[in-house]
Amino acid sequence: MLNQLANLFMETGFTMLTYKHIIMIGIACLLIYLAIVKEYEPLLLLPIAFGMLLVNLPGGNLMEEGGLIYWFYKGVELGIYPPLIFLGIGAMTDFSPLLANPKTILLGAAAQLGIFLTFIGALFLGFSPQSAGAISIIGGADGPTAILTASILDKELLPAIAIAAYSYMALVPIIQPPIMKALTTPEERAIVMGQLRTVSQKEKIIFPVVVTIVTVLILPTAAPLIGMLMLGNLLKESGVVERLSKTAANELINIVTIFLALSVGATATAERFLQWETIKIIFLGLFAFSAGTAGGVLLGKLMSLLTGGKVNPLIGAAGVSAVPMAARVVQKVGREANETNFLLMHAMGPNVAGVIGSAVVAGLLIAILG
Amino acid sequence: MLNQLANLFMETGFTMLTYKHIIMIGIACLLIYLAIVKEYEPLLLLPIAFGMLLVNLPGGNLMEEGGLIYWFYKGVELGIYPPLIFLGIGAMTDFSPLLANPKTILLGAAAQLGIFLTFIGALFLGFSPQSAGAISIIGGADGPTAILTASILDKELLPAIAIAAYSYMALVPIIQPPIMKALTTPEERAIVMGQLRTVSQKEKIIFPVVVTIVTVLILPTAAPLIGMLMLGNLLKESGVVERLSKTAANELINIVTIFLALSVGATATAERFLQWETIKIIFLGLFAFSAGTAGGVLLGKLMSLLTGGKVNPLIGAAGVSAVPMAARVVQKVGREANETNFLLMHAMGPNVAGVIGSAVVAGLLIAILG
Amino acid sequence: MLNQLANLFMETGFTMLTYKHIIMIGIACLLIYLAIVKEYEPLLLLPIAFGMLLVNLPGGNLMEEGGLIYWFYKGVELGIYPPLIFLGIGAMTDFSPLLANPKTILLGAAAQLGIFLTFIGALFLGFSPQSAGAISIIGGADGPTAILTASILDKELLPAIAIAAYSYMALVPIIQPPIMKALTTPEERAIVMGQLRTVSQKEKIIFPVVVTIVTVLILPTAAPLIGMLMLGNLLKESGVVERLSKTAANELINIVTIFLALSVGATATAERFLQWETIKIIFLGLFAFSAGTAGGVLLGKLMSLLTGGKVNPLIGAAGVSAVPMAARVVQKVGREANETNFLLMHAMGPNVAGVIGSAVVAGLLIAILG
Amino acid sequence: MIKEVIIIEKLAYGLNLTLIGLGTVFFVLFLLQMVMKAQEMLFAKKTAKQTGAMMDLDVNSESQKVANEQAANYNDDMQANILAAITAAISIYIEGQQRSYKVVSVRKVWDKEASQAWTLTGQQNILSSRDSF
Amino acid sequence: MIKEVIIIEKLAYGLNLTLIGLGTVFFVLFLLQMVMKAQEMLFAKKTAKQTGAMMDLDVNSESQKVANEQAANYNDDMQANILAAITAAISIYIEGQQRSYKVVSVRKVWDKEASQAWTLTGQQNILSSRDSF
Amino acid sequence: MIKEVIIIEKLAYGLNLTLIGLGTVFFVLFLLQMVMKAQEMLFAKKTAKQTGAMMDLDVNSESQKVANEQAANYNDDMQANILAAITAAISIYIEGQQRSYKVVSVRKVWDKEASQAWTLTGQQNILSSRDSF
Ligand code: NA
Ligand code: NA
Ligand code: NA
Repeated sequence: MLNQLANLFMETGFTMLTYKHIIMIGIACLLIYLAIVKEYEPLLLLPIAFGMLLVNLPGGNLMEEGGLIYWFYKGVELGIYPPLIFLGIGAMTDFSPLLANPKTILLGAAAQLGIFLTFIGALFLGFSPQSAGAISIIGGADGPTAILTASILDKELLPAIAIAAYSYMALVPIIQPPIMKALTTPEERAIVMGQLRTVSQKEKIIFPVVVTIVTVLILPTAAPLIGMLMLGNLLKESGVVERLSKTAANELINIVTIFLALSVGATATAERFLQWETIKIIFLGLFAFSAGTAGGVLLGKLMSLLTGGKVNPLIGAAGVSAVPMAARVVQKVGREANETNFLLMHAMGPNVAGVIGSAVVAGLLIAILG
Repeated sequence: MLNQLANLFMETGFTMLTYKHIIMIGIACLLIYLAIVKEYEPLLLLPIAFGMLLVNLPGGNLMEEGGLIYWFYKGVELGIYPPLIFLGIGAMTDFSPLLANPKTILLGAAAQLGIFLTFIGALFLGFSPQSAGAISIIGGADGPTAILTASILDKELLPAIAIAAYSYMALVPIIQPPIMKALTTPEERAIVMGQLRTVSQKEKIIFPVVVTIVTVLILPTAAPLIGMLMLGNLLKESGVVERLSKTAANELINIVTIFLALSVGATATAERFLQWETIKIIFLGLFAFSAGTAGGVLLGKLMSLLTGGKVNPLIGAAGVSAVPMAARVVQKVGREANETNFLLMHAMGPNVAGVIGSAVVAGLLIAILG
Repeated sequence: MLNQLANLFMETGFTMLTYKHIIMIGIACLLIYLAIVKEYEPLLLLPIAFGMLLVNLPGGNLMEEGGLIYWFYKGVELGIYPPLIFLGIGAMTDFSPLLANPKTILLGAAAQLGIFLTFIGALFLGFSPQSAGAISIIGGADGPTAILTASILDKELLPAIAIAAYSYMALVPIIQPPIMKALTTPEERAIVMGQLRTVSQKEKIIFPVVVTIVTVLILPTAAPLIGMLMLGNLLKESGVVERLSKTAANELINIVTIFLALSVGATATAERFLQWETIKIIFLGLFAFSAGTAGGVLLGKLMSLLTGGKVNPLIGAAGVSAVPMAARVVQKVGREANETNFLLMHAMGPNVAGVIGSAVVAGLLIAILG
Repeated sequence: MIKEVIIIEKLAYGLNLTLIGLGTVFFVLFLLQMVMKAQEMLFAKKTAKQTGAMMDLDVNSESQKVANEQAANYNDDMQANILAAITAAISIYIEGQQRSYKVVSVRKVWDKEASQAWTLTGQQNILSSRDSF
Repeated sequence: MIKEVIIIEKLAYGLNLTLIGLGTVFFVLFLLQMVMKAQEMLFAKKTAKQTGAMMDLDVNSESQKVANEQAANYNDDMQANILAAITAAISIYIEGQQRSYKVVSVRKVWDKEASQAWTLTGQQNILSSRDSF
Repeated sequence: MIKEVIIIEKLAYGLNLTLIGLGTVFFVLFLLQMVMKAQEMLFAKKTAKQTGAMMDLDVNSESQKVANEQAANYNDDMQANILAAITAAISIYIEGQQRSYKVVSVRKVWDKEASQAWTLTGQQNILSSRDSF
C-alpha cells in the first residue's frame, strides 16, 4: 500500500511542478485578473487564460493526443473556428456607415501599414519570413484573423500572437490617443463631419455578395474569412432567415469562442511561451498597433486635405479594426477637441473596412508565405 | 518583385475564371435573389446559393481536402445532418390533426405515387436505377429526406436534386392549384369538413414511440430519419424536457441548417451542375410534384366517395408534405370554392403523414438500390 | 418480383426480432414511462431510453460503424461529452452556500464512502478491479462523472451503470430518508442552523481558479471534469462573459445532453444488457447510494458533536451530490422534525461539495485502475 | 447493375418497384392508422366535439386558461394586474437574456418583498430552477 | 527559405512585400469603393440627408415605428394599450423560455378571445409560425 | 490484473483502495476548506449576518434592488411606470426572439424619442451592444 501511495504521489502534479510552470500559472492568473477586473476583451482572454492555466498544471495532459483540449484544438488546426467566428461577426456587423461614405474604406487599407512595417521589423529581429508574417498580423487588430494566420504560418507562436492581439485590442484606448493627437492639429480634430446619407436595404444586401465575388476572385486564399464574414452579413441583411442569423451571432459564435479560446490558451505551454520570442512579439505587437494607427490617421489627413476639410483625420485611426473599440476611441478624442463632434458613425466605416482589409492581408500573407 | 507579382497574379481567381464559372456565379446570384426577394425557402436556398457562389470562385479550394466547407460537408457525407434536421422538425411538429383523423394518413401514402412514376420516367430518360431513385425522391417534397437519399444513391446529382426539391417546395402554390382544380369538381372543393376531435396528451406521447417501433421494424433503413423525427416529437410532447426540445427545434436545427445548406451548395461545381442531367432533373422534379399532388387528390376523391362526402378531396394534395406550404395551398383553394371553408387543420393531417410517407419510401429506395 | 419482395422481407426487422429484443424494447418503454410520468431524471433518461429503443429494433444498425449514433457515440468514446456537461453545470452552480460554511465541504468527502464500500462489494461479487471501479462510481451520484469513468474503465458496463446512476438519482427521495432517520435522533434532526454569511463576489470568482489549481495539481486525472466544471463557474461568476456562460448553461449543455444520452442508451444492446451483471449492478448501485448517504450523515453527527450542536447532521446526506434533489430531501426531512427548520441552503454546501468529491474520486480510480 | 435494357424491361422494373414501394408505404401507414384508431378508443377525451374548442394545441391551452382567468377578474383586480404587468415587464427589462424561470422567481420575490425582504422560501424557489444533469 | 541574409536583403524583401501587400489591399478596397459608389448611384434613397434621421439602422427602425404609432394614439387608446401590455407581459411571464412567435400568437389569441373562444383563423396564425426546412 | 484471488486478498485490496481513496478526497477537500477559510478572512463582507439578507445570490440581487426602487416611487411615478411597462412589453412583443440588449436599447431609444427623433447618443447606445470577438 505504501508502494501504491508512493506511485500515486509520483503521478501528482506537484512532483512534476517546475518554476516555469509556476510562472505560467502566475501569467494565467494575471490574465484572468485583467480579463475580469480590467475587462480586457474578456470573451476571449478569460477562456484563453483558463486554457493556459489548465495546460500548465503538469500531468493533466489535456493537450496530449487523446486529451480533452487536444480534440477542441482540432477546430483551430483545421482552420474551422476562425471562419465560424467571422460568420457570427458578419451577422452582427452593420456596413451602413461604410456604404454611406465609400471613400472611408481606403482608411481601412492604410491602417494595414502596421502589418507590413512590423513584418520588416520582425525580419530584422531575426524571425523567419513565415514567423514574421504570423507576428505582423497582430497589426490587423482582429483576433480570428490573427489566430487563423498564425496557426497556418507558425503555430509555435500562436499563443503569444493571440494573447498579444487581444491584449492590445483591449489597450486601444491607451495606445491610440497619443498617436492620434501627435499626428493631427487641434483644428483637424475639431472638424465636424456631415450627416451620413440613408442606406437602402438593397445596398446592404448586395454589398456582401459583391465583396465576396471581388475579394475572393482577386485573392482566393481570403475565401474562408471573407466568405464566412459576408455570408453572416447576408443572412442578417436579407431579413428572411432571422433564425439563422440570430443563431450565428449568438449560440454558434459563443460555442465556438469557448472552444477556440480554451484551445488557443492551451497551446501556451511553458516551453513554448517562456521564450525571448514572446518578449519580441509583445514589442512588435505594440509597434504594429501604433504603426497601423499612424497609417490610418495619415491617410485621413490626406483625405482631409483633398476634400477641403470634409474629413476628420481621426477616423483613420479606426481603420485598424478592433471593432468597436477603435471607433469609440475616435469618438472620445474627437469630442475632446470639439464638444459638438460626433464621429462615432463616421469612424464605424473605416472600422469595419479594417476587418475586410486585414482579412485581405491575411489571405495575401498565406498565399505568399504559407 | 515583378516576378512575385506575376506569380501572385497567377494565383488570383481571375486567371482561372472560365465562362462556366461565370454562368454558375450567375445562377448562384439568381438563387440568392429568389431566396430573398421571392422568399423561395430562404432558410435553405440562401445558404445553398452562397455555397454555390463560393465554390465557383476559382482558387478558393474550399471543397478540396482540408478546405473549410470540405469539413462541413463531412456531416452530409456521413449522413448526420439530415437526421438532425428531422430531430428539430419533430420537435416542431404537432401530429394532433393526424391523430384526430387517422384515415387521412393514407393520403400521405398516396401522394408518394409521384416518386415512383418519376422513377420510371427517369429510367426512360436514361438514368441508372440508383440515379433514378435519387431523382425520384424529389417527389417526396421533403428537403432533408431528399438530401440524405441523394447523398447515398448518387452524390453527383446531390446539388441539382437539393435545389430542385427546395425550389419546387417554394413553388407549391403555383404547381398544385391547377392540378387540384383539374381533378376535382367545384362541389367537391366546397365540401366542409367537420370539426376535429380533441386529442389527448397521452395519445400524442405514445404516437412517436409506436411509429418508431412499427416503421423501423418493417423498414430498418428508415431508422435514422424516422427515429430522429420521432425522438424530436417525443421530447416536445413529453413536456418534461422542454429545454431539450427547444434547443433541438431552434439552435441545433439552425446550426445544422447552415452547415448542411452551405455544403450542399458547395457541391454544385460547374463541371457537376452544368450538365444535361440537371435539365432533366428539373423536368422530372416538376413531374414528381405534379404526380404526387394528383395521387393525393385522387385518393381524396375515393375517400370522399366512400365516406359519402365527408372528406374534401383537396386535402389529399397536402400529402406530398412540403410542410406547411401544401396545407396552406389546400386552405386557399378550398376557400375559393366556399367562403366558409377552413381546411387548414384537416390538411395538416396528410401533410405530416407525407413526411412519414416519404421517409418510408426513402428507406425503401436505400434498401433496394443503396 | 416475388423474389424481391422476399428479399425485402428478409431485410425487415421482424424476421430478425428475438425475444431478447422484445424484452429490451419493453425495458426502453418502461424507462420512457418513468421519465415522462414519474419524471425520473427525464433530461437524461428519456433520450437514453429512446436510444435503447432504437438500437434494439433489429436491422437499423445505428450503432454499427458508419451508423448515425455510432458517430454521436464518438463524443462518449473520446471523453468529450461529460466534461462539456460539467462546463454547463459549472455555469449553473452557485458555490456560495459552500463558501459561506467551508467545513461542510468535508461532508462531500465523507459521502464518497459509498463508492469505496461498493468497490469492495463488487470485488466480492466477482467483478475485476476495473469493472468494480466503474460500478462503484454510481455512488458518486453524478451522471457525467459516472459515464466518463465507466467509459474509460469498462465500457461494456456503461449502459447499466448510466441507467442505474440516473435512476437512483431520481429515487433519492425514496432511498435517503429512511437511512437519514435511522442514523439520527429527532433532536438532531430538529437542529436549526444559523443564517449563512454573505459571500462576496470576489470569493466566488477566486474559488473556481483555486479549486482547479489545487485539485489538478494533486490529481491530474481529474482535470477534464474539475477543469471544465470550474471554467463554467468562472465564466458565470466573472460577470463579464454572460453570453458565454448562458450558452454553456443552456444551448451547449442541451445539445451535448441529447447526443450523450442518445448514444449511451444506444450502447444497451440486448447482448450487453440482459446479463446477470446488470442485476448485480442494480443492487450495488442501491448499496452505493445508501452507504454514501450513511457516510455523509455519520460525519454530520460527528460535526454536530464537535461544534456543540451547531450542525444538523441531516445535511451530510446531501454530500452524495445528486444536485439539487438530495438537498431538497434534506430540507423536507428537516422540516418534518421541526416546522421552522430551513436546511436547504445549508445542504447546498455539501451538495455541491459532493460534485467536486466524486470528480476527485473518479480521477483517482482512473489513475489507479485506468 | 442494368445498363442497356429494352423499354419493356425498364417499364417492368419500374412498375415492379412502384408496386413494392407503394405497397410498403401503404402497409406501414395503414398499420399506423390502426394504431391511431386503437389509441383513440383507449385514450380519447370524452369531452370531444365541443363547439369552439377543437384542438388542444398545447401551444395555447395554458395561456388561454390564464388569459381567461385574468379576463374574469379583470375589473376587480385591475390595479393588481397593472402591478403584475409592470413587475413582469420590468423584470424582463432587467433580466433580459435570462430565461423564464428567472422571471418567475423574480415575480415571486416581488410578492415576498411586500412582506419580508428575503425569505428562505424564496431561496427554495430559486434552487428548484436548477435542472439536474 | 532564407535564413542568413544581410541587412540590405532583409530590407529589400520586406519593402517588396510591403509594396505588393499594400498595393493589393488598396486595389481590392478601391474596387469595393467603386462598387459602393455604383450601388449608391443605382439604389440610394432619394430621401437622404434628412435632418435627424440619418441611418436606418435596422435594429430600431421597426420598433421606432411601432413606438411612434403607439405614442400617437396613446391618449385615445390608453385602456387598450394597458390591456395589451398586461396581456403581453402576462403571456411572457407564462410562456417564459418559449420564443417570440408564441408570444405573438398568444396575443392574437387574446384578441380573438374577446369575440370568440378559438377560431380557425387563430389556428392559421399558429400554423404559419412553423418554418419549413 | 488479478483474476482469482482468495477473499482475504480481495478485502485487503479493497480496503487499501478505500484508505487511499478516502484519504485523498479528504485531503483535497480539506485543502479547499483551508482555501475558503483564507478567502473568508481576506475578502468576506463586513456587513455579514444581517437579518433577512443572508446570501447575495446574484440571481436576485439586482432585480431586488430595482424592484425596491420601483416600489419606492410607485405612487409618484405611476404614470411613468405604466408607460415604461407598456413600452417594454411592446418592444418585447415586437423584437421577440431578439435578446436583452436590444430590448434595452429600444427602451433607451424610446426615452430619446420623447425629446428628439434620433440622436447620435442613441447610435452610441446601439453600437456599444456589439461585443468584440
Ligand atoms: Na484590421
Ligand atoms: Na413527403
Ligand atoms: Na458525488
